[in-house]
Amino acid sequence: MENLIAPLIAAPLLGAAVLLVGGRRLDRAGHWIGVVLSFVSFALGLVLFADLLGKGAGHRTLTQHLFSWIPVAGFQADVTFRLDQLSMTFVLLITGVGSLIHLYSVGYMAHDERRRRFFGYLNLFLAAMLLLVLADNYLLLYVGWEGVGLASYLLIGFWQHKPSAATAAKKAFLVNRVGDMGLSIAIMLMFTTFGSFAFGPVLGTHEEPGLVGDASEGRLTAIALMLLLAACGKSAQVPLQSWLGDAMEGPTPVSALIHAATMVTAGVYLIVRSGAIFNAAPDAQLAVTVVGAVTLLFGAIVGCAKDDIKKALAGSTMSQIGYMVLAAGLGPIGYVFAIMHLVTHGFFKAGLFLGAGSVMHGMNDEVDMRRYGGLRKYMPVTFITFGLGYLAIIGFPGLSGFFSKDKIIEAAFAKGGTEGWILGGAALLGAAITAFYMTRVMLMTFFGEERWRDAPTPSPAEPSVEPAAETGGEHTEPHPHESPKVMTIPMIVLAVGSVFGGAFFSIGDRFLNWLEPVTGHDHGDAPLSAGVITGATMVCLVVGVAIAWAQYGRKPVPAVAPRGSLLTRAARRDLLQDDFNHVVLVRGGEHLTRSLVYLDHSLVDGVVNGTAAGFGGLSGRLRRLQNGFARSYAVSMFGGAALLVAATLLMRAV
Amino acid sequence: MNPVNYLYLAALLFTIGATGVLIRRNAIVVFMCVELMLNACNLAFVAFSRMHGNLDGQIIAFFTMVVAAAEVVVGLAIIVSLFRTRHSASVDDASLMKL
Amino acid sequence: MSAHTLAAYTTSTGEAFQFWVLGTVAVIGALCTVFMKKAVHSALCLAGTMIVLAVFYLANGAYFLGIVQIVVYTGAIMMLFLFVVMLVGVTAADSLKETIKGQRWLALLCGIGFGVLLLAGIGNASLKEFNGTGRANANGNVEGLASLIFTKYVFAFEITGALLITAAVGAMVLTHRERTERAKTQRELSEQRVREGTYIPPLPAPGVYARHNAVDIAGLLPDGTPSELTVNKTLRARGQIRDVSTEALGELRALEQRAEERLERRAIEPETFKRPEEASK
Amino acid sequence: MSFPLLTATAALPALGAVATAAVPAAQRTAAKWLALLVSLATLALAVTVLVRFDPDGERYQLTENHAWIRDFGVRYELGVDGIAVALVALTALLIPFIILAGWHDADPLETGSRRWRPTQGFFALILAVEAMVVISFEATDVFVFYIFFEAMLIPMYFLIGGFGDRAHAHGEETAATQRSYAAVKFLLYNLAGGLIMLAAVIGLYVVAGSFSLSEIADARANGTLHMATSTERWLFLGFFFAFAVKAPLWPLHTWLPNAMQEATAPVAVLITAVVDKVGTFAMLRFCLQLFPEASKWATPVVLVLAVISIIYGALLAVGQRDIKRLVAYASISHFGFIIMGVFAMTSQGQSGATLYMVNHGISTAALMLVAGFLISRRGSRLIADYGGVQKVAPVLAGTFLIGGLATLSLPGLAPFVSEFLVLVGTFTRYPVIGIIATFGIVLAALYTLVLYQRTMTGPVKPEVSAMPDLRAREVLVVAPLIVLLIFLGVYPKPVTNIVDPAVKQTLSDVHKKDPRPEVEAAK
Repeated sequence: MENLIAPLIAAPLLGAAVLLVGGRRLDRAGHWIGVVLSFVSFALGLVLFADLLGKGAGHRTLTQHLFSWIPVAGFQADVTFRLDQLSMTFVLLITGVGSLIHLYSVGYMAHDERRRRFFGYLNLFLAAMLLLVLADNYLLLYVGWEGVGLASYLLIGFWQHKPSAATAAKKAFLVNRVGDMGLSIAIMLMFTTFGSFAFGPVLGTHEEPGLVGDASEGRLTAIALMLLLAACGKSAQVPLQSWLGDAMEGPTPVSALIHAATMVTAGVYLIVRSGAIFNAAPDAQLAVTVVGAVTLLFGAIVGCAKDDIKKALAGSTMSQIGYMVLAAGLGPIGYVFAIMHLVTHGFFKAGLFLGAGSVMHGMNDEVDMRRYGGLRKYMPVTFITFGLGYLAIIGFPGLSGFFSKDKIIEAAFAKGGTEGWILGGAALLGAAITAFYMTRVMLMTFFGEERWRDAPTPSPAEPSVEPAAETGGEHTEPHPHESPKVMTIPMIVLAVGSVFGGAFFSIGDRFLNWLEPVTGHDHGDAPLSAGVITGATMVCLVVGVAIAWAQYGRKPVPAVAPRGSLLTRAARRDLLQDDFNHVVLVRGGEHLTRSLVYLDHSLVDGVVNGTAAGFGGLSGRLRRLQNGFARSYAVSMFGGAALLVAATLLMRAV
Repeated sequence: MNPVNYLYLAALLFTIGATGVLIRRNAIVVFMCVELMLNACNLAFVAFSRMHGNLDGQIIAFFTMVVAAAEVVVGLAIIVSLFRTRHSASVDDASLMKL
Repeated sequence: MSAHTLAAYTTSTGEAFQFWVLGTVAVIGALCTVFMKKAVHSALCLAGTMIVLAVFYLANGAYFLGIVQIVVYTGAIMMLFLFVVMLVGVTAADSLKETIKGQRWLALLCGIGFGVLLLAGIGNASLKEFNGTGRANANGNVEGLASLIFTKYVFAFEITGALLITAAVGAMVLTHRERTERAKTQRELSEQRVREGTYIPPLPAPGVYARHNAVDIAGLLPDGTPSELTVNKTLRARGQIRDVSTEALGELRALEQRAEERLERRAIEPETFKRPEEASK
Repeated sequence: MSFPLLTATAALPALGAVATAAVPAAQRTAAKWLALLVSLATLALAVTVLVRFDPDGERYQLTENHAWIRDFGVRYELGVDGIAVALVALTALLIPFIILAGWHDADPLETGSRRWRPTQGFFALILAVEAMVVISFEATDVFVFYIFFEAMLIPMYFLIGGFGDRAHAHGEETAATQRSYAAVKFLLYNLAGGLIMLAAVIGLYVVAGSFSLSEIADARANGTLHMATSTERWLFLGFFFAFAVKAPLWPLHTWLPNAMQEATAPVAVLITAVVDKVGTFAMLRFCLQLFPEASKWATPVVLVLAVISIIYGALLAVGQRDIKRLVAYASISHFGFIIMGVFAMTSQGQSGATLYMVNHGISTAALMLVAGFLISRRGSRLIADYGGVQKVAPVLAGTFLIGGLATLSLPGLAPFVSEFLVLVGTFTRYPVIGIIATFGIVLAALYTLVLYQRTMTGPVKPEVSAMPDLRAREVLVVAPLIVLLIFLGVYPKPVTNIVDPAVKQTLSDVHKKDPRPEVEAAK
């Protein structure tokens, strides 16, 4: 049965290879190849899932050893796959949501002449992401880790003819590279500490502990912090979050799949997977929670200020992942809920993005929400699915977001102590803000008067992302319409998921029991009862919605963004953190390199050329002595003779 | 008087001759100075032969004269032909090999 | 002075006197050789020095060498020099002013340094033992030399002969100019002259239109200017031309004035034809 | 005695060079084909060597040993260990691609420019270089090695100085002057190194009384030959300097950018992928084997220099405006990694370094050759002159991207394996240096992606709008390299198997053991 793991990865990989190498002759059928192959791997995932369910809770781990990858002396890296409950969860999420989004893309990218390549990249991403979650050791995971980075680079920059897209792609890759640095250092540390970096030996299983126990806490903290750095890069956590907003330059399905549902959650996976290490390094855990909490608020605030619908959603993604990281930082109390929120978030956030894509599809690729409004009667399906996703994410009781997020807030309080209160408070506040900005998005898009009627041209401030906007200045009056079936069906499915997912998981602690063997779990002692917390959450939610309604529901929304308060303006610019990067890193780096280039030319090379010039000049001087007059030669001869005599006399004297 | 004085004289003449070689431009005069140097040497040789009481020194001086004669003959011939071609007997003009 | 007295460590006062007098002469001669402006004078000074040296040879008991010095050197070689000076030197009256920068100072420096060194060397050389040529010259200096030359140095001697022959032949080869093309006929020469625009008629004799008819006085042209053509080339080269044309010109001008006053007519401009020497230059 | 396989591997290209040069001027194409066939035949020979070589056998295999100059005890002594075999194979593998890529580089200009040397010379010189490189990999006699190590410079000099890019940004004249400047710089730099090495070689002979690597190494090992510490250090420095110039190591690197910038892309590949490897290889073989103590003594300094090279090269690559210069500085950074691996004195480090030599050869070849194709199309080396190429020539852009990704050592491509091994190997013994070097990863991504973005993406520049995509010949050049990159990235075992035993030997020469994991050490 474990032999099915490799095909699981191989299928999309094959697709990528075929589509990218195949050339133009595949242009017509290419996208369907991609879709089929992703569904194939989804099917394989389901089969394996069934197989796992058939086993006892303790033995739900399949490993498949393919071949020895890098065998050098003590350094043994194998290509081995490990399928346990955790990775199984991810496999289903990835392949499931992935397949849906493949399907959606067929419609969305219908008019792009490079659609074949797009699906090639998507398949490549699937393969890499599966490799990431199925790897049995950190080095192999690293391969997948960078693989998804590459795929995201290619997809963000898919419309390469746009400088903004190319830049965004580059930025994403670079920021991720910083994270990858953390990961590779972590691996090196593991190797020097444990002499291995495979999950089995290092982390151990729930019955027999791994090598982690033997290592010093300081060393473990170092490893954990490096892993956290990696997670920050991939999951767009502060301080490495800056790339996610720009990543919205990519086509919307990409934003849905990679930058909302799957890839950005890889960081959470890494932390949860390395739980054993984090459990042994409380300081690192604290750092994780802090990062999570900060990002949670950061993303939420940014989300409030953006008028670009995708960027607003990106902000929300950031903050939702903040929730997950926060939960993961709480240790065994939170691991399960982190993953659970990850899955539910995968549903509703993907749904929301697809909805946004569908809206843009119908709106001439307009992304500025101030140019939307009153769309609910033009695109009902989109409205409904998007609405359900909205309710889910703000944690409307009964929907999936409610369950998962509520659990996380409880867990945060349950951490105990002042930090418990702080974290819990942050989480609550985050819930309120979430409610606010999501409502804002909802209202600005689907309610209010139709601001697109008198929209002259796409505002230069928010350049629209999609390719049709490339057709220059002339702007046709948008006539909103519902998207084709191939796009709406995935949205519907995801909506269903986001409605019932949470309930399905939580009732009877299904998800908890499923994951517990891998991640371990313990109920922290919350200072407040679950009921109180839930109530508080509800209150926050209502407050948030109310404020949003007061601002965007009652009053008409101005078609041009008002100047706004200082905070708003800062938030529009990602809280100035990009400007910081620009000034410090980019400018500084440019100056550094420029001065270095100058130094290399003038100093290092100058020494060499200087020596050469010196010799040239010297020989020029010496040449003067040869003036061609026999008599001056005679003088030198005579002088020489005199010297000889002197020498002989001296010799005699001494 | 100490006959070593002959040697001093020889040295003096030799030096004078050498200096002459260096400062005169006229090839013929240069030649004369060379002859002067040779003669100085001869004087030294003769004085030596007297000191050592054998005639070898004189023999050497004799050979020197012969060689000097040959040298003068050839040298002057060279000067003449040089003068014919370049209408000048200045050693400074014979600098064709200068870059 | 006899051979026995020479054996003594110190020499006779007579020789001392002779040395100091003639030595001074020799040095002066050498210095003149170097510093005389004209090659001929240098040659003569050198000849003097050589004769002095010949005397010293004799004084040192090298009778044969002394004679040879006089005969060969001063007699043959120096005369050879003089011939060459005649062939060449007339135009080669070179100035003593130096053309190469710093050459003279360097030369003097080296010279003095070298001299001082030599003298010092001789000074502290231990030349105490001093056995004269008495025994060596016991049976005649010439015989002594001969016995050495034809025994010990015979090869060198033979080779010297070869050297001399070679030198003679070499000198001939160098100096003898092979005529490559046939000699020009009178006609061709005259035609060439015309073509080159050199002075065509025969050269005027010196002293024409002059107060004197001496060789070294240039004749005057109708306008009273002296014509160098009339003086021997060599004299010209040596610059040994006496010029009397100035007063002659003065008189001429006075005469012309008087002529004008009497005839009331303007002076005829002396027509200036192309000066031959200018043309030849 | 058996068939002298190693000699044949070197002799074949040498003869080929002579033959190619002898082809009459009229038959250009014939000369090209001849050169290509010879290089392929050499590849075949190299493969036989690879097959005949037994990783677990003797240290030096297929040895040949004949007296040469008896008076100095110079012996014509050849033999290969795992490292040498790998590099010989690499060389033999790359040359055909280089020849194929340079197919038209030496054709006479239509514009009757006299500066263009005849085709025969170009290919003959390339083969000559191959011969010399191969034999200097095989030589186990210091003197023989030295001779070819130096002789290599002559053909390289002519290759750099004689053949530049066809279309140059500013004028054939300036191009020629810059070329000759680069060539002379290359020659002088390497000669300087070589002379110092010569002194050291002589010194070694004086001390050891032999040139034979194995003899001296054995004598060192069993203590019959004892060197005074200072002597050993001086000799080590003499050798190391030459190799550091060749490698090149900061601050002796400045000849490389000029040379690679002015030479045609295939020649640039020849420099950085083949010739420079001799330097790093020689560090591993001669410095460490002959002077173990001195090597350990010098390790800290060398490591620092290596790290400087890594960061410095990467930073300068970021600052370049010229595509080829950029690649050159990237190579400097990579050589920093290799040297770091060699002197980390761990089996991961040194295996990684050896692997790195092979991978860097392939990846640079891929990137540089594609860059050459690009440059030959537009006739400019300046990054600023390009833009949006991806739109008009997708295949070219794709291969260029893959080459770039290899350069930034993306996991899944060959360079990643070696780079990570080097890093790990260094980290286990020198954590700080390892961490600093890791920054190189980020910088590598920076310069590669900036290059790709500026040239390939963005709006299409009018000058490149008519640019043709890769031709069949060019695809034939690049495709195998890319396949190789992917294969070695996924399954590097064939190489590591060959290399490891040799590395173990080298480690035992310097009396070093891998540090044990802390957990075990604690127990």
